[in-house]
Amino acid sequence: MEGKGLLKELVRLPGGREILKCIQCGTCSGSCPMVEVMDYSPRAFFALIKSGQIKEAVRANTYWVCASCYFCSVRCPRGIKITDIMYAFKELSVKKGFYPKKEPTTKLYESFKEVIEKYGRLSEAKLMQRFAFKKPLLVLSKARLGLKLLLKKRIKFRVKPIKNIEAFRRVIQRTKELESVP
Amino acid sequence: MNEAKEKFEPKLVGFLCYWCSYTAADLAGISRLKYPPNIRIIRVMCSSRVDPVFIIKALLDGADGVLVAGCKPGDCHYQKGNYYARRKVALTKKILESLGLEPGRVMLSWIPASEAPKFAEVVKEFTERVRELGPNPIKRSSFS
Amino acid sequence: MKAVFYPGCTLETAAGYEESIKAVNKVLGIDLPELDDWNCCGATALFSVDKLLSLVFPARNLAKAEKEEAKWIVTPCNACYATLRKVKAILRENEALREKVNKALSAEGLFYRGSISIKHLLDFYLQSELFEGIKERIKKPLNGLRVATYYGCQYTRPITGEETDDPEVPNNLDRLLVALGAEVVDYSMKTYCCGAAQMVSHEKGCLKLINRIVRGAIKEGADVIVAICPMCQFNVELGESKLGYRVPVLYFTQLIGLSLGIPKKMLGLEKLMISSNPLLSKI
Amino acid sequence: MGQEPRIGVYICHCGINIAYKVDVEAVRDYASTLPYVVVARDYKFMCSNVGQEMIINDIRNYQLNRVVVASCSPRMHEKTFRKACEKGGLNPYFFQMASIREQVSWVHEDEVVATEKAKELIRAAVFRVIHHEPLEKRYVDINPNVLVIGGGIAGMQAALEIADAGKLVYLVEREPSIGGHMAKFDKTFPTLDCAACIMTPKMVSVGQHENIKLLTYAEVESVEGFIGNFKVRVRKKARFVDENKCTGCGECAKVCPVSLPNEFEYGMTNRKAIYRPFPQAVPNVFTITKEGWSPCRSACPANLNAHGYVKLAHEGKFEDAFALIMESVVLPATLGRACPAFCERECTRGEVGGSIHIRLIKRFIADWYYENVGTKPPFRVDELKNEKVAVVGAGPAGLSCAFYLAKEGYKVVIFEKEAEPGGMVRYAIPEYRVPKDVLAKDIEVIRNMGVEIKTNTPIGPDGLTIDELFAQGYKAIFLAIGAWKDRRLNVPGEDLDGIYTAIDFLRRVNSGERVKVGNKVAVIGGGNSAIDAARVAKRLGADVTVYYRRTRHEMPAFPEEVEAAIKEGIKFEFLTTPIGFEGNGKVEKMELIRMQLGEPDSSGRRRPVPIEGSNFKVDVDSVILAIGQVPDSEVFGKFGIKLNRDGTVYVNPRTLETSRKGVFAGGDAVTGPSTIVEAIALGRKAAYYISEYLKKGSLDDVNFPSSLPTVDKRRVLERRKVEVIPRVKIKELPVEERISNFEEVELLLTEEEVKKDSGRCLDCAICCECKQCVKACEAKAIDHQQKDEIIEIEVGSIIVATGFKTFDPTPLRRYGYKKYPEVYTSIEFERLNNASGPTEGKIVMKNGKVPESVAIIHCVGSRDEKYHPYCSRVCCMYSMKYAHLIKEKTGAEVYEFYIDIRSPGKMYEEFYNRVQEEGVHFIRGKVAEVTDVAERPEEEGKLIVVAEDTLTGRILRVPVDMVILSVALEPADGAEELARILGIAQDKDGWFIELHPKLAPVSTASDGIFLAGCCQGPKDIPDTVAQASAAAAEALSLIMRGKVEIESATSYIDPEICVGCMQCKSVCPYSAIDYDPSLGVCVVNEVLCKGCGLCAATCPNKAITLRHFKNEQIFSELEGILL
Repeated sequence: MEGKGLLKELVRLPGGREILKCIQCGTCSGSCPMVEVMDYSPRAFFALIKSGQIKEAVRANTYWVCASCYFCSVRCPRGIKITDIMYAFKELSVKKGFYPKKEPTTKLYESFKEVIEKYGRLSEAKLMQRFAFKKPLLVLSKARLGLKLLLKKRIKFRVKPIKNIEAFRRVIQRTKELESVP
Repeated sequence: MNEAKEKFEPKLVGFLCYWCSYTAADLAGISRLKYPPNIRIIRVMCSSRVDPVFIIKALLDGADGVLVAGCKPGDCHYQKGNYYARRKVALTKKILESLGLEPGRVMLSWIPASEAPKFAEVVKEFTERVRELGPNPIKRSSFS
Repeated sequence: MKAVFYPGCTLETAAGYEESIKAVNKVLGIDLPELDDWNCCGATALFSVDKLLSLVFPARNLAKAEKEEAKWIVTPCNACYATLRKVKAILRENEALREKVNKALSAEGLFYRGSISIKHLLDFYLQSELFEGIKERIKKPLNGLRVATYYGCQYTRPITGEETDDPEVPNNLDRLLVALGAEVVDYSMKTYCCGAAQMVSHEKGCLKLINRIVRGAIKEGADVIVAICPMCQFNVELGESKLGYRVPVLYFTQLIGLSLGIPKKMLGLEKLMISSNPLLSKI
Repeated sequence: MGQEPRIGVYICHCGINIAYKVDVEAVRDYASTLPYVVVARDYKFMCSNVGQEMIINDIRNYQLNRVVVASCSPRMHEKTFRKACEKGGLNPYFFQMASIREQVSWVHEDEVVATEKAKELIRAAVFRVIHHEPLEKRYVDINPNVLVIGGGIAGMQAALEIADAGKLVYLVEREPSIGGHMAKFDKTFPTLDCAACIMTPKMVSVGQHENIKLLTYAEVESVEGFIGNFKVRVRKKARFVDENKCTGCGECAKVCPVSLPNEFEYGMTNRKAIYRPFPQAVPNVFTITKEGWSPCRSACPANLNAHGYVKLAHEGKFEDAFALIMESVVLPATLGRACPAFCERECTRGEVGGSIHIRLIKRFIADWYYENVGTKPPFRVDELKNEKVAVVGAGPAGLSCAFYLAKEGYKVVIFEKEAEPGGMVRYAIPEYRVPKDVLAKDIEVIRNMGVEIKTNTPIGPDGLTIDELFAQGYKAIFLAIGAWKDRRLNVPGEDLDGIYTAIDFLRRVNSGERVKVGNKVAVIGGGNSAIDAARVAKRLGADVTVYYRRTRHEMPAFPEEVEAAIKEGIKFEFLTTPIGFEGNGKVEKMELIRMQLGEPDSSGRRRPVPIEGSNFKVDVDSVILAIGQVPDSEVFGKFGIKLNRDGTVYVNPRTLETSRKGVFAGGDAVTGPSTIVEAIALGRKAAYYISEYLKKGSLDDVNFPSSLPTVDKRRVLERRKVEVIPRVKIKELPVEERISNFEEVELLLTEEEVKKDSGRCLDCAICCECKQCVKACEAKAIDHQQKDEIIEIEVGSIIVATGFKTFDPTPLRRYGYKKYPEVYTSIEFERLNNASGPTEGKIVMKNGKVPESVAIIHCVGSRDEKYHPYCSRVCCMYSMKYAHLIKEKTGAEVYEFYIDIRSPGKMYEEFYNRVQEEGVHFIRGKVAEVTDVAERPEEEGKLIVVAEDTLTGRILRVPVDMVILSVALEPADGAEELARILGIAQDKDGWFIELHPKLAPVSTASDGIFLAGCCQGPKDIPDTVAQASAAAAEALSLIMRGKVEIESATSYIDPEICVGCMQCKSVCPYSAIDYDPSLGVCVVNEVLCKGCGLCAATCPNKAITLRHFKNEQIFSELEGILL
């Protein structure tokens, strides 16, 4: 996937053009709760893009670990909607399939999607079960907590799908069709 | 017809007083504000110079709308010319009605020298308003 | 003025949030029917992986609420609140997307007009008449209780124009608790992120966040941290137990309940992982 | 039209400014096809010499007689091209300009549309110029005086330049002193020379320069006229100090009891209500901050200055406080006990801890005075006069009137029918509220003022008559006979024994008579006398019930009195009224009927209506009727004094004159039963008018000194953070003790309590008019009556130098300004560091300790789209200046958090290097937040500055003791208003716009108005001063020219057509049109005509033409557009 081409695409993303306004002040990074687990801080991430190192940028986990607290967006002196751009990146990377394989969040989100598409609602239990297939160790480490919650009656294993699950699935189906047409 | 209305680009004449509104127009340029190109500005020293005859002549010659703009009440460079302008425009609107022309084709506005954005706003608003009204009937008839 | 309740998926497993809401509404005589057949809003996760679907899911709920002729859709969860607001904003700005979404919804015979407005449960209680109602019915004012108001990040953010409070230093919850007689501490971490879903994949990083959230409360000598969102409450409480803190984390509705003199059983306090007894004895 | 037009058209590219949107070649080709156009050209810069030469040559070579240039705005270059035409030998008015830059290329996106519009505008110009006519030039003389607005470094510099050139300068500064921001600085970058050393001498020479008229504490209100001749109105705000007399000694400030946050020190210290911003102020005079009257004072019927004496009491100056009280009221000790204290109801403190005990403080002051000073009046008689004045009635109104007349020096005699003076206070108010000896002292003071009181001397049938009084040489008479006649119920049995009227009852008790009331006493009524009667009866050992026909809500009695009554065990029966009394000889039973409230009556209270058949009877031993009183005034009716239907005396409400000349009236006699303080107020008012009457004989244009507007409580509470302080608790006699005797119920406040409670005063009006300053001022410079004055000045040019203000970072909550005490703005730090500042230049924290580490945060409010997108230009440099000073003075670690260091300027980069070498930490990263939540031990108790070091990508948490926010510069307050007044433009950020960024950097679009300093945009001191000199030069060159060419476009009236209707004459704003009776037509005086064209548009016969804006010229322009 060619960098320059992608940059054009990025700029076309909603709010994407704003990336070019960045003055690299670092307010975003200083405000970011997840910065410590990021390969590149949000600012550095933008720097990569502005300097054309797109491939390096998209390989970073930066946008995946964004917890979307929007602190950066609120504080950015250039008024850049950083969080939204992070979302755009996630979506793009899924579409293009170049997201960092080692990043567990991607798996978690996939499982999440599967669960709600199946039941219409989320169940932490089901989510964890599915997530377990993808990241067994990580989930195992949470077992003790699960037990504790169970004792507090705060886990339900049985989930019943929403009433109109059929209609709901139709909606999903229709959506997918709509997505396929550009 | 509807199509036509979509496309209709009204032709507007603006009589601007040199001290406030004309300056505001200049400032709009300096600040690179964008507004519809439909307006053509004619400079007068004071809005009070705008004789009802000017407005009527403009409409007879086929203008779709006429804007008269002067200093804010109290700020007239010639003390209170803008008050006279207000009366003259009001009077003109009456005449137009009797001629069967929409008075909405004439607009009076106070635009201080420092308020370029207001000038741009007024032009936008007025252009839209006249676009709604459609082409000046006199012109239409003269063409049919 | 009809309002429908949108619980969100996490409510039923949240520690006594649902119970306390029900109990409080009962005492206040509030009728807040649950939105029929609602579905998950998709939250942060879905937005990340599937744009259109992430618009359709929330839109379905909004459309359903509109169909029930509700004026407000009220949610107790920041994530739902943020997602619904955000989607509403996006669909307001972007006509093309709105059409697409409605095409999808038409599969279920639904249509989203955009007439509905979105309220967080906190703001719902703060409407003057309800707020007055609460004040009048206070039986056990929370005098002497020092509370840290933890709003979480998504109550005032992102900025879509529908928020009711300052994005960095909100005040609504403070107002409510002061009215209940509590002493609200000057808490610096009001809107600091708890790490949300990242708790699963990046626990270490998130515990750091929880640490400062709790320290901030302890520094001001707070007896309790008050949350307005299941995710926040869950993460902070969980984080505390991992970090070895013992500051109870209650839902604001549980405190309203206590001040209205509702027995703790009915407020689901026993479901908390950190016992609330110390502060109960303080009141 | 003269000879055949030959037109040259010139299209300017303006570099690319026009060319990038307008296809200039196409436009040129089009222009050449227009009628009479001989030559059409386009060129890069028509305004350049080459461009102008082009025109001049064409005029010669092609015998052009008309020229059109399509380029920028006529404001920009019309003059230039007219000159060119002139050089070419063409009358400059044969020129027309089309603005295709400001009106086309800069404002429209689409090239095609723009090009078309350009063509049309040029066509219009061509059509118009065809009809142009030659006009001869007109000049006006330049008024050589200059107005400079703003007394900062820019304004001072400009003023001095011009003044030194021998021209007169008016320098208007709205603050009390000139100096502006620079006067607040200690050192200046990059040279670190001391600002004061530069400023002080400059300020002094401005203050002393014979060519500079300094108008400080003044603001420009309006500007009229044109270049060369501006008429300016300046409002000189009242400073309540005579600038010429004040010596700046500062004695006044020492004694001023009011302190408030000092604006000059940004609230880091306090100043007094009378103040001088800083010691080196110019002019070196004091100013009083007076915001009106405090609510307490406005609330008082006598406008007694409660604020003033409360402050004095706080200072322990009880004697002065007593004097201040006596300036407005008499009987202070009485009022201190029996006044309803309207003041306390309005006290702003009421909302934050309970109102101040104003009444009790007054009581303390009076009691203290009588105990420690005695009963000598607190001030001397002004000067003795011969006239005698008679006062009838020694009640509060009479005593008050007498006292103030005596003070004026008149000989006053009071005629009192009773055995003792004091009126109702003496005879109707019970001992337990106002002990007799207290009243006696109050009256003693009045006697000592020289007032003679003749008791047992009624006026009327069994005494002197009004005429006799006049006959005895009294020049004026004041009637204060009060309202002593009790209303009656007019129901059966009202004359039985044991039925008293309240006044009669109270009078007898107060005269020491042992009145037998028996056991069960019924009091009828709900007014104060009803409550008094009830409480007295209670003290006579009776079981008392008050019957009132309305509800407690409507009771006219003072709530606190009712409270006390209830406490003392008095019962109340509401909505009942007696309809008859039974008993043989002596009353035994009372029949009552229940009432219900109906529609509101004239008094606004709901009228009670009887409920049929609700009658019932009660046993009573005696009944006291307290249903109101009226004046006992018939006799005066006989003396030819007009009375009202209710028996009150008719007076002129303004002057209190009765229908009979020389006779005045006041008190209850005029108002009906009222309060003591209202009576006293009328007494003083009467004294004023009587005195004026005796001096002038007529009162037509005499008016009682007017009051000041009341200060708005909201504003008071917003001024600064007010914490709630509860009022001092008052002690009362325990109920059981009270009801057994007539001891005073309310006990005194102690001196400590008085000082404590008065300390809670919020100084609503700021200046409390306690007059301590007047007393302290040897130079007699203080004048509390001073008013704003309007000064009209005429100048030829104006220099605007209104400077900037600093950005308030409070909205940027993340930096904790106002939350953490150790977070300062840059300007606050300037003061902190200033040798004459709050810490004498010591850089210390609020706790007095020296900081070990300081963080300086750049770009706070600058380069931020949410606040100011622009760079404020000076912050980097002053931040580094701070870094240097902090290192030098404290040796602390200094961290500069910057985005980009901007040090463009002579020796600036060098300064940057120097500071770097001094070991200052430069961290490239905008600070995300400042917090006090520690995560590591070393952070405990510090402020933690969180930012990304963008050069290493690391997130830093830097613990520091002090944080300085380098805040943005913004336009000064009122810039918008001034722009409107002057007709100059502001850019989107509010800075004033120069005519041209390169060619005319200090001129504005309004000829004769120039800019200097930061009002045009953020800049440092060197640039400011340079610009100021430039502006001065512009003004001077204008003056040197002596005259300036103005529009030759004037009106002309064609006598052939004019019918002399004179409508033009009536509308002309400059009265430039006269009627010539000999010809029966109107004529324009061209010297006065300013060419607005109003007359031309007005003339019904179209006899008037405005030159250069003639109808056919405008019409053809129209045709050109609409073709």
